[in-house]
This record gives sequence, structure tokens and C-alpha cells, in this order.
Amino acid sequence: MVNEMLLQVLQGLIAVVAVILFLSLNVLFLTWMERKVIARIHVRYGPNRAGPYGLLQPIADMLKLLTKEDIVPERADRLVYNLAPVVAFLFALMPAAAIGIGSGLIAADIGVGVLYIAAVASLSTLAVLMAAWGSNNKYSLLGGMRTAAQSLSYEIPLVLSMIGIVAIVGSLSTQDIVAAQSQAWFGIIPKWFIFYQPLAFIVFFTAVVAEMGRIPFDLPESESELVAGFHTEYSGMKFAMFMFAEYIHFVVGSALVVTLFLGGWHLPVISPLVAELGWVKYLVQVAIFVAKMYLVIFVLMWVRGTLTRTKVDHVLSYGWKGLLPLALANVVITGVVLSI
Amino acid sequence: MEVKLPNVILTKLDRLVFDRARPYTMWPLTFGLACCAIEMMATGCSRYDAFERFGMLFRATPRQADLMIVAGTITKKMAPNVRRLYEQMPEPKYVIAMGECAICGGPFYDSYSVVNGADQIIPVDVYVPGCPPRPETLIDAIVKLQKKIKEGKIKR
Amino acid sequence: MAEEKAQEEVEEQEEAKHELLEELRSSFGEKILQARLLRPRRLQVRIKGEDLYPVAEFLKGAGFDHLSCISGVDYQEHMEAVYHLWSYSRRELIQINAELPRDNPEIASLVPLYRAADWHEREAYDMLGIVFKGHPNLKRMLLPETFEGHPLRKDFKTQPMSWYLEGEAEMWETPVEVSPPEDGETEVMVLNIGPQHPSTHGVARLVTTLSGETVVKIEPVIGYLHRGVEKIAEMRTYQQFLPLTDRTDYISSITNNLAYVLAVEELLGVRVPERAEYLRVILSELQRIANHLMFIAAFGADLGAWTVMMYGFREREMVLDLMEQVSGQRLLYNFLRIGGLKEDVPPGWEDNLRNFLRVLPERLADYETYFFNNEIFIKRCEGVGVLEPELAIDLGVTGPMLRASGVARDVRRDDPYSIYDRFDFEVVTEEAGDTLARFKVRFREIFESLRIIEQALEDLPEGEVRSPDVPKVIRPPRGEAYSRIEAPKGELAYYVVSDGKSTSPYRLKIRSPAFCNLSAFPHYATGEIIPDMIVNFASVDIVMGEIDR
Amino acid sequence: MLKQKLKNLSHILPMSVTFKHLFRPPITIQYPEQRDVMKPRYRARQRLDDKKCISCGSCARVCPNRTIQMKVVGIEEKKVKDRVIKREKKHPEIYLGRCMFCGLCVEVCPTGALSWQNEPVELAEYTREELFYPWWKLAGYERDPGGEGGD
Repeated sequence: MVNEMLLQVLQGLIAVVAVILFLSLNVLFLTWMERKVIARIHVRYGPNRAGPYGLLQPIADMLKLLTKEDIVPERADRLVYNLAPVVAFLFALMPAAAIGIGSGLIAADIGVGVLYIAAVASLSTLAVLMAAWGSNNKYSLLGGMRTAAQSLSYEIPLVLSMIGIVAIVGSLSTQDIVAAQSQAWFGIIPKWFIFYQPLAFIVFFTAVVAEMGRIPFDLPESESELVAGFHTEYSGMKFAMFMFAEYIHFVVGSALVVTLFLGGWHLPVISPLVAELGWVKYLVQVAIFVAKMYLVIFVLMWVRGTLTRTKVDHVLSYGWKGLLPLALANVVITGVVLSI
Repeated sequence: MEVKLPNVILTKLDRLVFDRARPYTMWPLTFGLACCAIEMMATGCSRYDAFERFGMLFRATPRQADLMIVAGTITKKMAPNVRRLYEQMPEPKYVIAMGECAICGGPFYDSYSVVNGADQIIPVDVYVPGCPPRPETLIDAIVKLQKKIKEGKIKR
Repeated sequence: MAEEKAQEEVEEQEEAKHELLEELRSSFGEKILQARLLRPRRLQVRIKGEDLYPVAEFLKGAGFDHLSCISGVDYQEHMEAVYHLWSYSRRELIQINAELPRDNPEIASLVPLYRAADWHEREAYDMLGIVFKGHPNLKRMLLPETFEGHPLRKDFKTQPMSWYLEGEAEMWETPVEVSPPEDGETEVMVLNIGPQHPSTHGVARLVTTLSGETVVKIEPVIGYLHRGVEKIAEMRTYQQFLPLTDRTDYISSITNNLAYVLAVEELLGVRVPERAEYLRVILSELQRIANHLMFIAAFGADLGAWTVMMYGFREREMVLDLMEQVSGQRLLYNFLRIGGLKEDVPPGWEDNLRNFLRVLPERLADYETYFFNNEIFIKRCEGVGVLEPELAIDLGVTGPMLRASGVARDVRRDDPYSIYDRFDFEVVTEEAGDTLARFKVRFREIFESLRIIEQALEDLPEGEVRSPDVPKVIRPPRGEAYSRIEAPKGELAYYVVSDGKSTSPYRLKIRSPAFCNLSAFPHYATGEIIPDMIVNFASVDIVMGEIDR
Repeated sequence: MLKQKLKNLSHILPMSVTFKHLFRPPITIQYPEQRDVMKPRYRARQRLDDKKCISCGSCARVCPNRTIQMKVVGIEEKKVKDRVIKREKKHPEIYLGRCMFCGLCVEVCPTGALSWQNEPVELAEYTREELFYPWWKLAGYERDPGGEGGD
């Protein structure tokens, strides 16, 4: 009995370490990749001094931020101010637990998976609000207020756009959702939900970008208006944690798009080939998943390299007047089609 | 002795690891005062791409910046703000005085409202002459600052 | 001597025929102390300070709707407030010199007539100590309230090398008191944007009062780059001051050079060789292109699209390369000289220029695709910061900003300088008056500039580029010159006074376009939310070096 | 109208512009390794031809920043008819920290002793004092040929 419990705890620990490791590696790589991709769009090279092709850049950044002086503003709310980055980091990690990168390769396959992700992801707003309040800085405060408004108005379409899929699959678990996309027409055209639910995909994708707070929705930290938004007053490691959390959002968001709409770790032709190959199967699955994830990430970077920032009232009206009706329409259409 | 040991280790670590990393991630403050700021922007843009190549990201808030490029004339009205910005930056921090106005007041040296040189209000690590210095000269200054950091010559 | 006398007689004859002067004489009679025609379309009238307001009122009724500049001169025995008014309908400039006693320089404020007078008068008060009675907010502007003395008075002494002292920091600190709004109910927040802020284009400072995210009140605080250029001019010779004109509007330095040399050439009465005139036009139009590309780049950066900034700078580098080949510097060229140019263009440069004329439109096609098919961009700019044409004229707005409000006014066409009357170009206008219109006007002006360059390049004559009549030591005869040009940002003018004795200007005043355009900003930008205000502010296209001088 | 609106909303065209640029070779000149060819007229630093310099001091007088000083480097003896005229020989020294590279000094030089060189651009220094260019440094000598070296 005790042994079993120990085993469970050990399993859990391994899963936690694995998730954190996976995310950290990706985040480090992403910061480099983002700078490189944006640089190529700008027809320039990007970082290329630290290590080959500048690959050691993220590590140098981390080392530097580690040793930066830690400044707490005099009139800040010290407890809230110090707690905010930790909270942001934690809440950013939590949704990752319910996303698998291969069949069975998941930290916690909970029955209410998708719902859990949506619920936990919205909690990171709390961290932003804490930072905004704790810093005692007007720019931070404005940034925090914007974040709150923004994530509130995009949370609803986000969840609504998932309802169609949930209705089709009949389960909230991410594993089941991916499994439902494993088939293909004529063995080539995959039965991914992006084809079943294009409307939901558009809504979801937009909402995810908004939740991540990336261009064109990077209002909370828009440089030309609010200096650095909610993290204006943060330096050194605390700032690094915010950055880390932001990039984890990036990874998790893209992974979620892949899981829900792009067939997870399934790819026609290749997936059936390796289905019986034991551990190679898992390797291929992870590779497919990561490849798809990076495709989404690349698109997001490309968007960032292209678009301008929207403004706060447009963001809200897009959310409430554009995405919400679309998401509702999608739910209705799905319901009607399913009942027929 | 016991008290001093960790310090020694820290200093060694600092020299071996961090001083190797720091030159590649000097994040400059988005801070332009006058003409030189335009050349500073040109230096950061595609033709020269000096900042990104060296791992430098422009940060708008002084809290996250390591390097202040004083690009332009410091007037007496602006001087307290420059000083405050410098103080808001966390250690370790570096300053490049770009252009002659930042070195010694430049063409406005006999004006009633110009501070004759950035080093009257903040410590400066590298001086870049020119009015404004062309991007190559500024990159040269960055390279020289990197060298200075690598050699551990910056003591504050 | 005899020649001078003959010329005076001619002038007097012209005066006699002058229609406007007749009107003025008949209404004011003896109050007009002296009247002269400086050159065609430039009438100078000298009056007593107390007669200013009625004269200005009369002139406004007579069609002088644009207050170009207010400055002052300290003549040691007395002071003069100098007003430059331009009438678009008559196409004529009138310069009013209002004499004031030096110990008590008081004059009526023109703010009730021209709202553009607001900042000009504050500046004159700050710099010269002229008190404008009836001004709503007569406070120091460029210098702090605690500053002693008025720098542009002749008895103000500057130290040769002024070291920065500890105590000075407090003296130059500029706190801004903001009064709460009248209703007293809404909780407001005062947000200090600048002087160090990513989107203030230098060191502008906007003290904004916010209610939520809505801007209730804006108060621009300037002077953070006040370098005392106008005072320095009095300490340098005419040649020595030339490189400093570059440094006022550092994004378009050739046009600043041009305005200054035009003024000095007018004082000296030299004619510039043909080739130099053509090259001046080519260079100024290149500079206009560089300025507008820089505007597009900075505008993109303010909108969060760094890509646009990179592309804008990439194209701008082409112009800089051309300029560097000619002048030997990338940004501040110091290439124009009094009486021509420093030297001829290098061989082969014209081919490079032709190549540029071919390449740029191709690159701009990408911009067109990018901007005008971009919903987010259009939505952010459309309808933001609408400036009504009447208000714009009243506030003294000039340049692309005015033309975006649908008023087709361009100094190049209305009051041609250099040889602009020989070229065929369109004065670009847009009707909407919003930020998008301002963007479009600048974007389209690039093409017009390309057209002008093409024409100039076609007719470019051979020959000298520097007039042999200019003496080595420049000591212009006693007189005043006011040279207006259409700088990329609007109407730029240099007012130069020579006392006929010294080799340096007795007084030099720069009427900078960005100064007047910025002074209009608080009048039409309130009631917007912060992001709109930022975009709106970016569309004014300011350069602090020019505003603070 | 609706078509245009949808096209705008999808942002396909702006995205295509950036996508096109993604595969273009970077235009960056990687400076310390690669170097742009300096334009012949570029004003990087003054050069002094001390043989041509006639100690007139025009450059020092015309300099708007008063950054040029004339330094006495020796006594020049000149024979005019049968008299020997002794005259101080002076060369300009420039404090580059206050030079705005306007080019007036070169323009005014009657013999062409001062000229511009378009290289080197590596002028940054660690201290302000190092920006002072004595005449021998301007003339391209390693050290002061007349003096005891150094300052």
C-alpha cells in the first residue's frame, strides 16, 4: 500500500520534472528562434555572436539576468510584488500537465482536461494583476487593467470554441480528443478538427493569441504606450520569470492548438506505419507533435513580424462583437449538425 | 578566512562565468536625446544590425536595461532625468557616451543650458567621438566595451 | 552711396503703388511709422507697440490668416516684437516691427486673434522677457521658472564653459502642477509621458490627465533639448553657424541649411549659380524623402510593427548613401554654403541617383501593399485625431499636417523660393484630416519629390556651384531677412537680423514647423484614449531639436 | 467593398510582404568582420601634412567649436634678402571629442595641409584624454618627432 503510494508520488515527480524540462528547453530555444525569425523577416541576421549561430544567446541572457541587481521600488507592496513572478511562473506551468505530447505521454490525463486548461490558464491574469498592483507604477497599473479586460473578454470565446469539439468527441480529455483525429480520408487527408470546425479554429486561434498577449494583442506590455506594461518595475530574475512564464504560455498555447485542431501527434501515412513499433512509436509521435507545434509557433512569429498592435477598445470589441457571436454560431451549427 | 571564502568563490565565478556571458547580453535602454539617437536607431536597423547581432535587445524600462547609450546633448533641464534613469538601472550597468555632445557638450559647449559632458553626472565607460558617430564607430565602441567587461576592468 | 539712394527711391515708388500699404495708411495714418518693401511680396511695417492689436485685427480682416512667427529683438536702446503674417489669398507676407521700451516691454497678446500666437508669445516671454498682456498662460516654456534672466537679451552673459553644479539639478527640475478637472467627481490620474519614453521621439514630455484610459487633458512640456541655438548664433560667424543649423532639425538637415543660407544670401544680395540651385532642389527633395521614410519607420515602431521600422530605415539608407557620397557625412551634412554649395557632386553620382529613382518606387509598392490592405493599421489610424481645417489654420499648423486636413498650402508653390517655380508638382492633399490622412499625405509626397528630382535632373545645367561674389568674411549690410521654405515638416523660416558691423548675426530666430504643429496638438487630441493619442502624436512628426532649439 | 474588407481583415497581403522578405538574403554588413567601403568624401578624421603647414592658424580661427589649438613646435628661420626672420612654427592639434566634423577647417586651409581621410572609423576610446589628437598623431607619426615623446 505504502509502496504503491510511493510509486505514485515518484511517478508524479518524474512527470513534473519531465514537463518542466520539456518546457524549459523549448522556451530557451524559442527565445532564440523568435529573435532569429524576426531578424530574417527584417532582412538581417539576428544574434550570432554568443556561440554558433548565437545558440548560446538564451543561456547568456539567463546568466546575466541571474546576477542582475534586484530592485524593489520603495513604495511597492513588497509581498505582492515579490510573489507575482512566482505565481505567474506557477500558473503558466499548470496547464501543461494536461497536454500530452504522445499517446500516454501526459503528466496527468484528467477527465476534465480541456476545462482544466481553460480554468488554470486564466489564473495567470491574477499574477499580472498582482504585479501591476504591487509595483505601484502607473504604467504597470494600466497594463494590468488592460490584461484583465483582455483576458476576460477572450476567455469566453476560447471556451465556447472548444465546445464544438467536445461535443463531437464526447470527452474533455485531451488524449481522447487527439485519438478522435487519428483517422484519415483515403489515407491521406487527415480528419483533423481544423477541417470539421474551421470557424472554431479561427476563433480559438485568435483567442489564444490574445490570451498569450502577443502582437497584435500585446497591449498589456505595449512598448510605445506603456513602456513595458505590468513588468515595468521588475528587474533581474523576477523579470526573467515573467519572460519565462510568457514563453511557456506561448508553448502551451501552440500545443493546445495542435492538440485540438491539428491532430496532435497523428500524421497520415506516417502514423499508421509506426503504430506497432514499440518505443520508436513514441519517438515519432513526439517528433510529429513538436514539429506541428513549431509550425504554429512559426506562424505566430510571422504574425508578430508583420502586424501592428491593435488598441484597447478594438480588442474588446473584436472579442465581444466578433469572436463571441462566431463562437456561439459555431456551437449552434455543431449542435444542429450532430443532432441530424 | 571562513567569511572570505565564499566571496572569493563568487568573484571567481563572476569572472569565469558571468563576465563571459555579460558582454553578449548588454540590453540597452531605449533612450535617445538628440541627433545621435537617429544614428543609434540606424545602427540597430537591418543595414548594420549591431544590437541584435551582439545579443542586445532594446528595453524601454531602465529596470531591465544594462547599458545606457547617452545619444545626444544633455541639457541642464534633462540632466536630473538622465541621472535618475541611470540610478534606476540595476547593477552591473554600463554607459557609452555617444557623440561629442555627450563627451563634452559639443557644438553647444558655450551655451547657457547644456551640460558639458555626460561624465559630469554619470560615470562613462566608453567615449565615441563623432557628430554623430557613424554606425561603425558605435559598433566599435560596443566591441571595446565588451572587451572591457571581459577583461573585468569595470569595477564599481 | 548714390546707388543706394537710387534704390531707395525705387522702393519708395513701389511703396506708393502698393495696395495693402495704401489701405494701412488710410486706416492708421501716422501710426505707421515706417513702411518698406523688402522684396516682392515682403512688406515691412514699423509701428508703436500699443498700436499692434488694432493693426493685427485689421490685417486679419484683410486676409492675413496665417501667423507665421512671433519673435523679438533686443536693440539695447529699445526692443522690438516682430510679427510675420502671411496671407494665402493675397500671397503676401507682412512683417510688423512693434517698438517697445526696453525697461517695460509690454504688448498686447494676439491670442484672441490667432491661437497660434500662444506658444510663440510664451517663447518670446521666456527668451526676451516681453510681457504679452492678456495671454492666458504666460509662463516660461523652454527654461524653468527659477531661471534668472532672459537669454536672448544682449546683456545676458553666458559662461565660456559652464560646469554642471550640484545645486543646479534642483533649479532645472521642472515639476508640473496639474489642476483637477472642474466637475470634481471623476477620479483622475496624472500620467507623465516622457521625457524618457519610447514613443516621445526624443525628449518631449506630455503631462496627461487620464480618466480611465481616456485623456482628459494634455500639457506638453518642452525644453528638454533646449540648447540655446539662437544665442549661440550670436556668438558665431555666419559661416560658423552653418553646421549648427544642421543640428536643429537633424532628420532633414539640408532644408535647414537651405533656409539659413537663403536668409543670409538675401541680406548679402548674392545670386546663386544655376547648377547650385538645381542641386539644392535635388538635395532638399532627397531630404524630404529621407524625412518621410523616417516618419513611416517611426510611425510603424509606435504601432508596434518593428518590421516597418526596419524597412523604412533600409530605404532611408539609400538616401543617406547618396548624401554621403556628396557631402561626406551620413546625417548632418553641412553641405550648403552661403552663395552655393560646398563643392560639386562627385562624378557618377547622377547615375546613382537615377538608379535610386528607379529602385525606390519598387520598394514603396511593398509599403502600399502592406499598409493599405492592413485592417489593424487602417482601423488604428482612421478617424483618430481629426484636425478640422479651420482649427488647423488658426493654430498655425503647416506642412503635411495642414494638407492632410484638405488645405492645399505649400510654400514651394505659394511663395516660391530657390527655383521651385520651374517644376511641375502636385500639392498633395487629403480630406479626412485624421492620422491616416497625415500618413497618406506623407507617403504620396515621396512620389511627388521623386517627380521633382527627375525634372531637376533632366535640366541640370553644367557650371559653377559657388558664387564668386561672396566675400571671404561675410559681413552683410544692415537689414533683416525672413526666408520661408517648405521643410518636410512644414513651413520653416529663418529670421536673420544683421547690424552691418559684425560678422555674426545680431539676432537669429528659427520658426520651426514642428514647434507650431506641436502647439496645436493639445487642442485636438484630448478626449482620446492613450493608444490613439500615441498614434496621433506620432503623426505630428516632431523633432525635438527643432522644437526646443 | 466586402471583398476588400475581408481581404484586409485576413491580412493576407501584409503577411505575404513579410514572407517574401523572409527568404531574402540579409542586407546586413557584419561590421567588425565585414566592412563597407568608405565613401571617398567621408570625413572620418583630419590628416595633417606637416610639410605643407604654414602655421597660419586659419583652421583654429574658423573652428566653430574652438577645438583646434595651434601648438608651437619649433622656431622656423627664414631668410628674406639678407635678413633672417625668426618665426614660431605651429601645428594644429585637435580634440576630437569636441570636433563636429563640419569640415570648415579643411575648407579654409590655404595650402591643403589639413585634409580628410575616410578611415579609420574606429575612434572610440576609454577615456576622454585619449581623444586628444596632437599634431604628430594627426600627421601620422608614431610619436612626437621633435619632443621627448608622449604627451
